[in-house]
Amino acid sequence: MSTTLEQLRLTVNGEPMSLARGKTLAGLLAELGLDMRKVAIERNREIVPRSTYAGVVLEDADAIEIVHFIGGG
Amino acid sequence: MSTTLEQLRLTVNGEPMSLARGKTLAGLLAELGLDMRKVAIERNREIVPRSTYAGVVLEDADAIEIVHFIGGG
Amino acid sequence: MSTTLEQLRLTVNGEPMSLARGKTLAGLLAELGLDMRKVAIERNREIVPRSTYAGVVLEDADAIEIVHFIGGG
Amino acid sequence: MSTTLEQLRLTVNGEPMSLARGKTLAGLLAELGLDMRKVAIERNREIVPRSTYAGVVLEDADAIEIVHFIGGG
Amino acid sequence: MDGALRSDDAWTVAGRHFASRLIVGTGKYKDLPTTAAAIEASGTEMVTVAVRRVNLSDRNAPMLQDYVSPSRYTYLPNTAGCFTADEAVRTLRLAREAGGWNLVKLEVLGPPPTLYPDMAATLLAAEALIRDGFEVMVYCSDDPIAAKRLEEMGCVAIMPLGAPIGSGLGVQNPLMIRMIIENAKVPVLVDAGVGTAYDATFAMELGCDAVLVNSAIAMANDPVLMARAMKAGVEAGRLAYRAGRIPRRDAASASSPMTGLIR
Amino acid sequence: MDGALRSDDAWTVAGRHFASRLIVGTGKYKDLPTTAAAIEASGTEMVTVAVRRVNLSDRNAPMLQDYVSPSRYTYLPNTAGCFTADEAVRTLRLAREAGGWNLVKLEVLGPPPTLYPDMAATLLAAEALIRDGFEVMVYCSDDPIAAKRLEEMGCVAIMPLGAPIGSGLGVQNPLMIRMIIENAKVPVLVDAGVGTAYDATFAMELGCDAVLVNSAIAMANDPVLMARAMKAGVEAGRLAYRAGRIPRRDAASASSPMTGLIR
Amino acid sequence: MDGALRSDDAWTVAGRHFASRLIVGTGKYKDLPTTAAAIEASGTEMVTVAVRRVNLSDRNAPMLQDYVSPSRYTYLPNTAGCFTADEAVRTLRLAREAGGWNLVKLEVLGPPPTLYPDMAATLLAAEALIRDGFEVMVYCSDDPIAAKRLEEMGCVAIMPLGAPIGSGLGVQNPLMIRMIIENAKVPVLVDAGVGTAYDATFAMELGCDAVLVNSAIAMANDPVLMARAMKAGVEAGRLAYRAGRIPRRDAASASSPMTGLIR
Amino acid sequence: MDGALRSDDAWTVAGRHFASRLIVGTGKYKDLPTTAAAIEASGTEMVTVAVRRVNLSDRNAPMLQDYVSPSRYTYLPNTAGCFTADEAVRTLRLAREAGGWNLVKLEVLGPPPTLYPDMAATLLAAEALIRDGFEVMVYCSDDPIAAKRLEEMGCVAIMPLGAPIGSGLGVQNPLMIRMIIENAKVPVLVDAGVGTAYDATFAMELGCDAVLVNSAIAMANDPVLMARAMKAGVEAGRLAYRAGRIPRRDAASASSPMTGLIR
Repeated sequence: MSTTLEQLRLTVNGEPMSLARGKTLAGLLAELGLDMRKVAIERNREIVPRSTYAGVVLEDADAIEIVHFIGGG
Repeated sequence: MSTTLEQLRLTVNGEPMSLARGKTLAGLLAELGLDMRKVAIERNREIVPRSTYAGVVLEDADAIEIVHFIGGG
Repeated sequence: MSTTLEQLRLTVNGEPMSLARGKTLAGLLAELGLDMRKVAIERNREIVPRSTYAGVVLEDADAIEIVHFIGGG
Repeated sequence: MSTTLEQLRLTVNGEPMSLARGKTLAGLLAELGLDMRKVAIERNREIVPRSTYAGVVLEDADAIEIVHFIGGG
Repeated sequence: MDGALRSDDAWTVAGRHFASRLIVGTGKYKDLPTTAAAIEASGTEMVTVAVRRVNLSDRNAPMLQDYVSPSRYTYLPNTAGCFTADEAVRTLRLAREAGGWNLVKLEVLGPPPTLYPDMAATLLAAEALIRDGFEVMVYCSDDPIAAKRLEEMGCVAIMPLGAPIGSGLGVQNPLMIRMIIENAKVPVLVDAGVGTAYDATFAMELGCDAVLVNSAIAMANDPVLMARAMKAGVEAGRLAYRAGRIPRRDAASASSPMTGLIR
Repeated sequence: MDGALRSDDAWTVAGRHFASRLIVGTGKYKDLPTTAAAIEASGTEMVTVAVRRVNLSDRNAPMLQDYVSPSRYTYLPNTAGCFTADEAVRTLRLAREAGGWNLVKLEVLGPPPTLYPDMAATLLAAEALIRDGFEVMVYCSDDPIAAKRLEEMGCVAIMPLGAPIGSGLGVQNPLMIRMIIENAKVPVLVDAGVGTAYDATFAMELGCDAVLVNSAIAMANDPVLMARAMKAGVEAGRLAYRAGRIPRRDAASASSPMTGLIR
Repeated sequence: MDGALRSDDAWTVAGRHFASRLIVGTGKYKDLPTTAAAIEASGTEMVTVAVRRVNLSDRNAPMLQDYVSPSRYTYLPNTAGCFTADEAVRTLRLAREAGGWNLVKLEVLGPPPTLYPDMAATLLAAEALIRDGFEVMVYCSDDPIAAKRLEEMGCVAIMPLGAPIGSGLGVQNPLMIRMIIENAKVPVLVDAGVGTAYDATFAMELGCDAVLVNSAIAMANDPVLMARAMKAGVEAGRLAYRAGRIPRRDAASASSPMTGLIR
Repeated sequence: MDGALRSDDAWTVAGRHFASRLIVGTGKYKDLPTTAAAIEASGTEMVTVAVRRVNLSDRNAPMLQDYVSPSRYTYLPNTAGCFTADEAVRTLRLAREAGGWNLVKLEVLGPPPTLYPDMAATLLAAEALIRDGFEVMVYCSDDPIAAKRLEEMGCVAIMPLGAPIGSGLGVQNPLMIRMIIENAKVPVLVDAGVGTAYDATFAMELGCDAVLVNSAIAMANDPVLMARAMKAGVEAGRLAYRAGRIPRRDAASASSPMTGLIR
């Protein structure tokens, strides 16, 4: 997507992404269309408690991992 | 049991036995206290149909086999 | 091979064959180039002792089996 | 064995032993009737090269291990 | 699961249909109540029985029928103790009169310590019994040629031994059992040798139509629990046979995807 | 039988009670509906799951939870794909946040073709996970000394491989599995190698507390039938273990009495 | 070792003594020179041979005798291809005339895929051959009762199959082979099924008097090396049988003393 | 055959060449003369020995060297009785001084009843011994990853157990032994568990470079005969491995041609 100076650059699941400044984790999940009850999130290698998603504002260069459960043995 | 000339001598399941003359297979089973629905009888190596027990009069030297089902593999 | 009235017809190992009359088993082996010490012969289902090959004169319709040992388990 | 002030006290293969002062490892082996070519010796946890047995004088409180090869899997 | 099996996976011998693929022998139990409880727990519908003289010296001795109802379970009379065709025919004629049917188990055993089926005598007895109108389920060796001959002469089920009777060793020669199965048009049952549940599961996975078990249940520390184990084991083996197992491989393959890992 | 098992034979790991002794992996199925159907048929109460990145390019992809409800089945997150203690801890912290519990399966695999457990790395990772508050069920080799060490450091279940993952070869070294069981105070499960129902029955008869199966169900021709087979096979093995099998004997013993024969 | 064996451990069949306990079949080799080299390497003293029509269309074809001397090796003519007593007698009468002796191998095979011995036909043929003066070494199933019958009718050696001919599966049912051995007064040989050296070693450790091998040598990548392997394997098995192996134990016992350790 | 083997099939460990692929342990014999006779009969060139305190209370006790000459047989000192790296290094330094070489066998055993190798301690001790200049032949579990690690750290031979020491059970997990062999660049020997000749033959056919045997010979009824059996068994297995066995098939194939039959 095109980006502007106002946007912040971060990485989500290894992919570079640009977002409007001020966006929270909850907002990111909403934008990605993900159900927060089915995922877990790591921000810069730190677990982010689900209860805090709405309060966590993303910053430049954040490395976000969004994971869920899949079939495994 | 003591025997008299009036009695007939036969073998039941390999054991010698004396009975009053005129006794039928049905009578023998009754005397032995056996339920005719649970046994099968051979008289002198011939199968005796259950339906005929009441009519079959025992004779001297009859060899009777009375069998039933027991546990087996 | 072409045959004449003078020849006799017989079967050797299931194959029809014509030979000059008067030929013996020894002669047949010689003609076939077979070493008599390495074979056994049946003539009309009867074993022919090796020692008698020279004396056995072949006749019309003889059924000859010439066998030897081969590899087997 | 009875001991005197002149004697030194040491341990050989875990057993206390008293010897005349000045005795060498070679002397100890001789006294024990052991063939030096068939053993190895540790003195206070240090290997003693076989070539030096004649020169090594035993001292008080030495802990000597004399080992050899035995049957093993 | 029974319901399911009943509806979707019955087997048939001599025109009779059975949901349970476990046949249970009634010998060797410590008493008749235990026999009854174990057979109940096994879920079986067919039990083997022997034919013997009534004991005249103890006429009030309880009888098998009082504990294992012939109206509930198909009695399969055997020829245990018979060593000739005549004895087998004579014994089973009595059984037929006592029980009223002609589905029977032929077994002609050799001497200890093997009690191995005497196949020469078995072939003769099978012929005589079939001539006499019996439907013969035949205990036999794991010889595929003899098995075929028994089938061709009209036996309604082939029952090769897995191992010597009562040995508890399980199927000793699975290849031969499988070859008998592949070559048979009538039901094939493993009879004799099953020692525990997985022997039954294993036999069923070879493709047997059913398994016959006696000693392994009767002589177990807890016959009722073992009867339940055999019921489940036979069902497991049958289901696995139908499901089609994965091939054996000498190398590993991961169960979880190796993609999408966090970095 | 479930009812019975539930009441009379549950097992316990980390304080949780389970009636089913079959744990099922959720990997390798052809699709999620099949996964759901097989797990339903297996009667399991615990399933293993992997933790992976959400696929951002296909946000509407169906999710495992939509088919296998975490509220109905205990999710057992594994560390598949982790090769160090750090990776394992990081992955399972995410799992804990996603799932809300700390019962986990640790597996640190070596390279193909064996994918054999890397025991040195496994010991380190187990220590780190326990320190971090996880309750660790650990996949390991059939080494009785390493198994004891894992138990002593606090693992809540020992899960030796029966054979290489996905090989379907069944328990290759029953003696070692039995020695691990005899020496353990925590549950012992056979994990990896089960290929068909009788492998599961066999493992349970060795005395395992439970069995973990994935490929054998997921890759069977009919996963749902095989799931039923595994359910029955595990029950059969457990029941037989409790029942106490007859000893193996190299000689036969007759099933029918040799007395009372007609003459 | 031969010297040793020759002097201290020969075996005897029909009055003939042999130091080597390996009988080798001469079929299936890629050519006669290989046949000769393998038989030489095997150390055998007896070889099986078949009787067939001379090929009249190729009269100069090399003959077995030119490569495997009947004066050096005892020829054991077989009845391969015979399916009746008549055929067997007729074939072996020819063999007797060709070879001049009457020690023979009777085999009456059933159809593929098992080629299992047809025991009914085998019993009839054995009777006819013995009546005709032959000394019969008989190929048979692993049925201990049939084996005893063959011995009682006068067969000089009993040769049960280990597994189907050419299968290379080794002895499939060691218990039955052992029971045949324990019950026999004539030599018992495992014939058919040996696939490699340890199969032969295993058979000999069961107590067989000798082993007959053909396909495993003839079809090996290197028949001569495999012939040497079989020679050694048979010797190993015989020696171990005589030596008396240690019992199998489910626990360990140290090989080195635990006393006298340094401290 | 020795001559042949010597010339065409030696193996090498730590730069030393050996024609015999059998290593024999010297423990557990009833006396030293029997030890000497069995080792002589085994044809071995390398024997394992333990290091222990001289018995001061019986100074004239015969010594192993007087019966098994170190000049004729390569002594392989072991670390039996050592449970730490320090003990192993200390013991083998003494062995090096006593024997004058540095080829050694490392074994660190766990407690009874398994006496299973303690792999964690073994890895530490191997490292210490290699640092100290020893050439280490290492007794280990059948863990292919640990085996590779031991090789990478410089062990000159990997010696996985076939089964618990002295159990006589033979190779319990052939798949793992084979995977270790396929993955190794140094010699792999089966150590521990061999119970009789065919166990040795079997191990060699898996592709082992050699086999180490102690109890099976020392505790046999006749140790000298069993030593000969092991010699032949190891040769048989090696030859068969080189010869390339026929594949296992589940169907039969005739050994004699079916053409040329008389009619």
